Amino acid sequence: EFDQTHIKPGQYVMIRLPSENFRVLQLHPGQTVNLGKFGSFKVDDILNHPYGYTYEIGADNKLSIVNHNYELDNQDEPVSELAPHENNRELVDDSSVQGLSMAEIEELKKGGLSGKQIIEKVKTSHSSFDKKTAFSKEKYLKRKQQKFLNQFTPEPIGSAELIDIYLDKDASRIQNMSEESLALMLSLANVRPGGTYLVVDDISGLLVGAMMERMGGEGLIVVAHDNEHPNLDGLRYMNYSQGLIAKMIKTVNWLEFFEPSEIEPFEEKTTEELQQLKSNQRGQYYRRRTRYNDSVTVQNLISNSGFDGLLVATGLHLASLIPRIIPAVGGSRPIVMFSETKELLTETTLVLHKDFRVISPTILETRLRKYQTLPGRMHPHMTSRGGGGYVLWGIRVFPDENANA
Amino acid sequence: EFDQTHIKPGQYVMIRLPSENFRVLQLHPGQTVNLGKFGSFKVDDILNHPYGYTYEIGADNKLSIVNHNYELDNQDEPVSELAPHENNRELVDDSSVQGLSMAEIEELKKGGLSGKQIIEKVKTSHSSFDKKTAFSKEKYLKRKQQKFLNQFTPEPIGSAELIDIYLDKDASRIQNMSEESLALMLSLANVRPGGTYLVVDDISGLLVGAMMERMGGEGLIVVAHDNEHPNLDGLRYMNYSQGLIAKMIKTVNWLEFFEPSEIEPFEEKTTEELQQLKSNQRGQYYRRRTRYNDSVTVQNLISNSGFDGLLVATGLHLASLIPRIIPAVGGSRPIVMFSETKELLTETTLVLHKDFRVISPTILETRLRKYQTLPGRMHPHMTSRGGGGYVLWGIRVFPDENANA
Amino acid sequence: MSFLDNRDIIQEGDLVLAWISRGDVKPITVRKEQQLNTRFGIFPHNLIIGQKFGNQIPSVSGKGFIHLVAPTPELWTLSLPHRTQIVYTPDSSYIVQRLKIRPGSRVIEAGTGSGSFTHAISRSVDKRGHIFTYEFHEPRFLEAKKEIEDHGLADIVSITHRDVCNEGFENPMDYSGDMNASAVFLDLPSPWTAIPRLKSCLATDRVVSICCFSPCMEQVIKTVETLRKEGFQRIEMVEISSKRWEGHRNMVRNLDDALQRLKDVKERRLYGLEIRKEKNDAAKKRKIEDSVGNASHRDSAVESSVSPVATPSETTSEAVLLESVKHNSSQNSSYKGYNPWGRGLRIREGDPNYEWRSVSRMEAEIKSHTSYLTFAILPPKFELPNNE
Amino acid sequence: MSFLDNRDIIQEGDLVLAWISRGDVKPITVRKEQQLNTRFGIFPHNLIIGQKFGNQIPSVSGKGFIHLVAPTPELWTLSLPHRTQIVYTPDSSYIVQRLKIRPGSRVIEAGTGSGSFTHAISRSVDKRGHIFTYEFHEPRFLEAKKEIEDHGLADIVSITHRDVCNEGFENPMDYSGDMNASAVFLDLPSPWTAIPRLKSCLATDRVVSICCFSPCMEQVIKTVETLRKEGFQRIEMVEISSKRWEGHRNMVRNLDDALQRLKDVKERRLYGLEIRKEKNDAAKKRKIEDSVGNASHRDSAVESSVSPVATPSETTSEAVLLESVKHNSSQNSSYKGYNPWGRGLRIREGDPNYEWRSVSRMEAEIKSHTSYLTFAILPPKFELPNNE
Repeated sequence: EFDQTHIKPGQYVMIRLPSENFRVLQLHPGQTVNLGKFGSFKVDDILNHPYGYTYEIGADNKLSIVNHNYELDNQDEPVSELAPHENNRELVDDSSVQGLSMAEIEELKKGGLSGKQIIEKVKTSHSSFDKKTAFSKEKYLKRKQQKFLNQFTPEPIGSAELIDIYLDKDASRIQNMSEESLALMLSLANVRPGGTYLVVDDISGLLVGAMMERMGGEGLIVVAHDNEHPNLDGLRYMNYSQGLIAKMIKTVNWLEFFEPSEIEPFEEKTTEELQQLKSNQRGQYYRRRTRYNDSVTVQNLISNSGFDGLLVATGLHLASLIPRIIPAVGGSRPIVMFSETKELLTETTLVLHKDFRVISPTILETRLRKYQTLPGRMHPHMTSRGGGGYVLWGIRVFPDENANA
Repeated sequence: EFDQTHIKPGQYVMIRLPSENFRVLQLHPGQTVNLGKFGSFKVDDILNHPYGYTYEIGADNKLSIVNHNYELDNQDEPVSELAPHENNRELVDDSSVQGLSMAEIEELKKGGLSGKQIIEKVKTSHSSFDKKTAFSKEKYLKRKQQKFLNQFTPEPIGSAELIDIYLDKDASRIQNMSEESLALMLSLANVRPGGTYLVVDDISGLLVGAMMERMGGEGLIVVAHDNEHPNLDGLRYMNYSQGLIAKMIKTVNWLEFFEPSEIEPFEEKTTEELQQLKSNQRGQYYRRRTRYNDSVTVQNLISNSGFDGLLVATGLHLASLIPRIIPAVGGSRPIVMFSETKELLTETTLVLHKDFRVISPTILETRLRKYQTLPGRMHPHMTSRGGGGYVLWGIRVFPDENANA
Repeated sequence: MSFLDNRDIIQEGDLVLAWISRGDVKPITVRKEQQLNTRFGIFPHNLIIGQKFGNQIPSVSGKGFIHLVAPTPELWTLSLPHRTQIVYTPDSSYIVQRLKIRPGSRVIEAGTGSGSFTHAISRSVDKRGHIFTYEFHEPRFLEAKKEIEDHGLADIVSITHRDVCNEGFENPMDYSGDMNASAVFLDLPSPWTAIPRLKSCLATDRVVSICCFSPCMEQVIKTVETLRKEGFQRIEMVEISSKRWEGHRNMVRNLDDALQRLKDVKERRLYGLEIRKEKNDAAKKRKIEDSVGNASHRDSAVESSVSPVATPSETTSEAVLLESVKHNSSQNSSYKGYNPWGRGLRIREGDPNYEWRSVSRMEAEIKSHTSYLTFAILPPKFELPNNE
Repeated sequence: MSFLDNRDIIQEGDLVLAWISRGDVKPITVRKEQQLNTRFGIFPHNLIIGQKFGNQIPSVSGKGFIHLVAPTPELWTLSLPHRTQIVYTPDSSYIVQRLKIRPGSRVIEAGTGSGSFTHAISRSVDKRGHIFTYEFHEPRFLEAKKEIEDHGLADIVSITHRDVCNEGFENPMDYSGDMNASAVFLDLPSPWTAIPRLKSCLATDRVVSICCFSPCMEQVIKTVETLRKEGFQRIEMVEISSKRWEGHRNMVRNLDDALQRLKDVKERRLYGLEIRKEKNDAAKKRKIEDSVGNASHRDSAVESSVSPVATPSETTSEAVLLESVKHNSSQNSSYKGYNPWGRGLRIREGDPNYEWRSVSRMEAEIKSHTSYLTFAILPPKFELPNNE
């Protein structure tokens, strides 16, 4: 179930391309996948392989496993020196100096030349290539490589990849949450196998999916939501079985959460009564019984402060929501919530400061900064995505009534 | 007036010490300055020198100019390699291995040993010194150097040093403003020689002082304030003459600003009338006339949108203040304000968005990050001061009445 | 209009920034016979002449407006989004501050690049000071030279076409006399080759400040090494990070509203089921999609789970239902259930029918790195007898 | 209580964090006969046994309280402010995420350091996984080993006293069998010497992830070089910056209040002057200090400029004045003028008599750098015939 080491039929996978773009695919045996300008491949050719190989698509869509993807051909050449006069002084950069047209290059590709061979051809046909500085040479090659290397790498879809998928598609569906903010939440909330967590996930199931990764099939996630059903759309990419989802996730809407009387009553039938039912009625009975039992389980957790942690990423107003769900959380257990904007968490900490049931409410901001690691040219990326969100962390306690008088 | 290149009698100066602390002194000829454990020196020994020399205090408080302050003795040794096993494995670091007591060191200092000589002694008497890694050796030496080098560097006090002074003393007096935020304000507000600016400076005169640096004696700064007199305490450190201050700075309190009728009327006297006055009455008359003329000047600027820029760092509520002073600012002139917290500027931009007299109101956050530049050990400082503030920048325009209907 | 005066009225020949939006600022030199074409229409220059700087004016067709903005170094930089080698305002403002560039300062700059930093410092040095700027790339040199002249900066800026790393800084074009620079800004790929060539051009009677602007860490390492060797002191490397924020309003979605809505949904579902029962399930039941494992994205899970059960137009008895829950609704027509936050409607940010919180949002793409800034000073030469 | 269970009630032998304040968290192992001494008084352990985790309890004297908090890796790290080699939560949480450390993961860590990261990952690997950690510094090794045992982690953590850079990772203490690690975390001064020694300890049937944690850029440069040479792919170096914010309230000082106050001051000054005139200037005029050039700092310029003119106690006629402006005042006794923002008074943040705005403030000192994080992966070994 949790072995995401090998590619299995029917799974969703992420296909990383040299351009640093990706595709998300469900792999059906027998099918052929078309990667556009990168070529096509047969699903059967990668099924049951371990994840993480990099394939090059050759002539006739044959795949070969290659070693150095995303790396520079000339990495062993000494380009780490920025010689003083490698400064493009005389270089005029217009398209006329590029010896090969795109059409010609496409021809070469169809002719079965490998990406490396094409890049070699591009180099030799580029009339001012030798005038370029080592720096711009490398940039140029990297750019070409991204265009011409018919390579791809299948990767399993975990929470990290789910973030990539949503940031690419529609970041608002995960409230622009960054991987570092998600990671911080999971650690601060002490998510681990066997725990029982109360979760508000209005971010397409990203939080729930990430927790399932960390819990390895053991423990319970109770998802509270403000619709008839929670929206956990993202989970499907993560290849969890319906059985595992049913075992680990229980759901409760806020009405049921706060007004248990709204839960539909359920009457246990005797064995005799059951035998009299038609088989489809019996199925319905069992489903209703499961639903009822789940409701009882959840209600017991709520009323007995039974949760080992509270994790919240919601569109609801936190400052009014959180104080009302604190009682469900066990003593000394973490309370962690996310917001895209700091102001909503500031408001919430000010509320919690006056409420002695949470100590040390703190807003944390965590931000990743990526570097370029080309030899001799180490520097942070020039641009990066803004946002990523903020995390509020506190610990649920039972105040002594004499302490805060 | 603006020549801050040489040390002159009566000036305030900043004395930087190797510990990276500093002292602020007013230099009076004939006096002796006591720098505590770093020794003493005679003011006359540095008067009329250019700023920027580093002096070492020798025996009998004699000064010698030295070259390499704040730099490491062993900078030319190849310590840039982090050899794999320089890792303090066997080093036990307790005080017993330090061969010289602080008392013994003080004795050496009194004996007239130079800082370098003392450090040499400390090194040889430190029993586990040779076991230290190159890294910790250097750290150790640096630390010792800071303690024992009797060196100091006099520097002129400009806006940068004024920030250091207040951050050291009481950061709230300058609303925790960082040098980078101040610099950003000055640039965005287009402060330059000959300009006429409206300024709200509730940060001890830091903003006004910094503007005077940039204006080089030309132009006008009108300081609006909410007391009977503005608090521009910090200006005195910057060694501006009273004449220059009187020439460049006019003040107006908010009551006079908004209700010109509150300005005390003034009646011009004829030459004959003046001759009849006693000399102290005449002096008073001229002072009152100056004050009145200043008021008229300021009122004309206010009512004719005569200001070339608005710079604000105040404790007043920006969202209600700014819309009321916009009319005083000329067309296409910048409006720049500072706040320690972003929320107050957010509120203000939301007000300005609905007010079409300011385009492109934007909140900017600028933060400095300092690096350690020891050879082979380049990294950002491990800790740094939080805060520094935020800047709101917009451009004053005259909206077309048909445009925003 | 040059960069160095403060006029109010636009004259022929003035440089004016036509402000269409923050990301779309067009610099124009106003000429009677010319016109500016934008997606908001045509703006003839002769209608611009005589306007006040800051005025908002309509296009000929009246379908759009621009603001007429006077250039400043910062706005000029903003209007150059597609040029390379721009020193942006958060960096340039700090460099000006740290190099203590003030009226009277004499500054060396290499390379000139886009001229953005040249403009920034020309505002500060005043006619009492001077700027010596060097550019080795001929097309860029020519462009910058023209701009300096057009912008009225030629008196205070000497620009030289030269590779300072090889040829040094002495004897700049159009300038005779001692350079005596007190501030140096090097934006070069290899500042360590230029630094040793500086000395003869620097003032010796005062502290000289230098800033080297390099994107890569390896450049910094070499620069620091060279600065040490050349006797510079107080070497400090810093980075300026800057972010832009915008004010927004975030709708408050109260838990009580959510509870009310869930009650309403439930009520309507039960009511709908009853009606249906009466009608013997005449209407076909649409399958409620399982929200987990559903391949298509939905804006909100609620529409798909609610609508199959009680669509207003489905039965005539809906009218009764509609009445019975109408008191919850703020929209009278086509009632789709209690909708406290206007889901599915186009709500203007800040709509007074809803409750809002002020929040700030970062720009979508931030400039996470420009360059490392290495500062140092050179103390004055020792001219005095050593006191010892 | 170990780090791996979820009990509610404190038992003898449990590790409990006595939470005095955020900056003062004392780990105690509860023993019947012992007691905890704090500045808030004495807390005997036998009164702690049987309490619920999360309870707030008073000291014996009742003059202070502590909260009884269960340890988590994050809180444990917080309680170790004075140890070196701590991997703080913003870094460690991201590393766990990036290295995909999950139940069943087999992780190599060197060095163990303070054990903070060991604790963080021991929560995640579960009994299905394993941690191999190495520490070369003997005192640190012994301390960490004891802690791992005391905290109930010995089953899943093998700690070895060894210099992995020289001696490699094979055959860890207390562990026989294949290591087959799928994740590696190196917090060593020279990771490039350890990386080539890893291969025989790594899983070959799956992707292996590595993270090298180094404070200096030069270390990163060497590490990246070595990772390339050793066949690692997708090399990426990142930095995690993190800030802590606190909610506060900022008083709203309205311009209208300022105007009213200035009017009040003026009125009172004129009134005072009149009274004085009548009294023939009997009271000595104190010199109004010139605010510029005044050597002493003042909290607010107003006190010194107002009070010399009209101090309430100065004349009997003040009573009249006092009455005439009383309507402006919220403080009836010892009226010192219209004081809308409570200057000179001790105002509690959020006092409902004043208007406030919610704001957030950064901590005074931020951790601006911990280390650079260099990530890379090693793809599975090729076991399949090449398709070509």
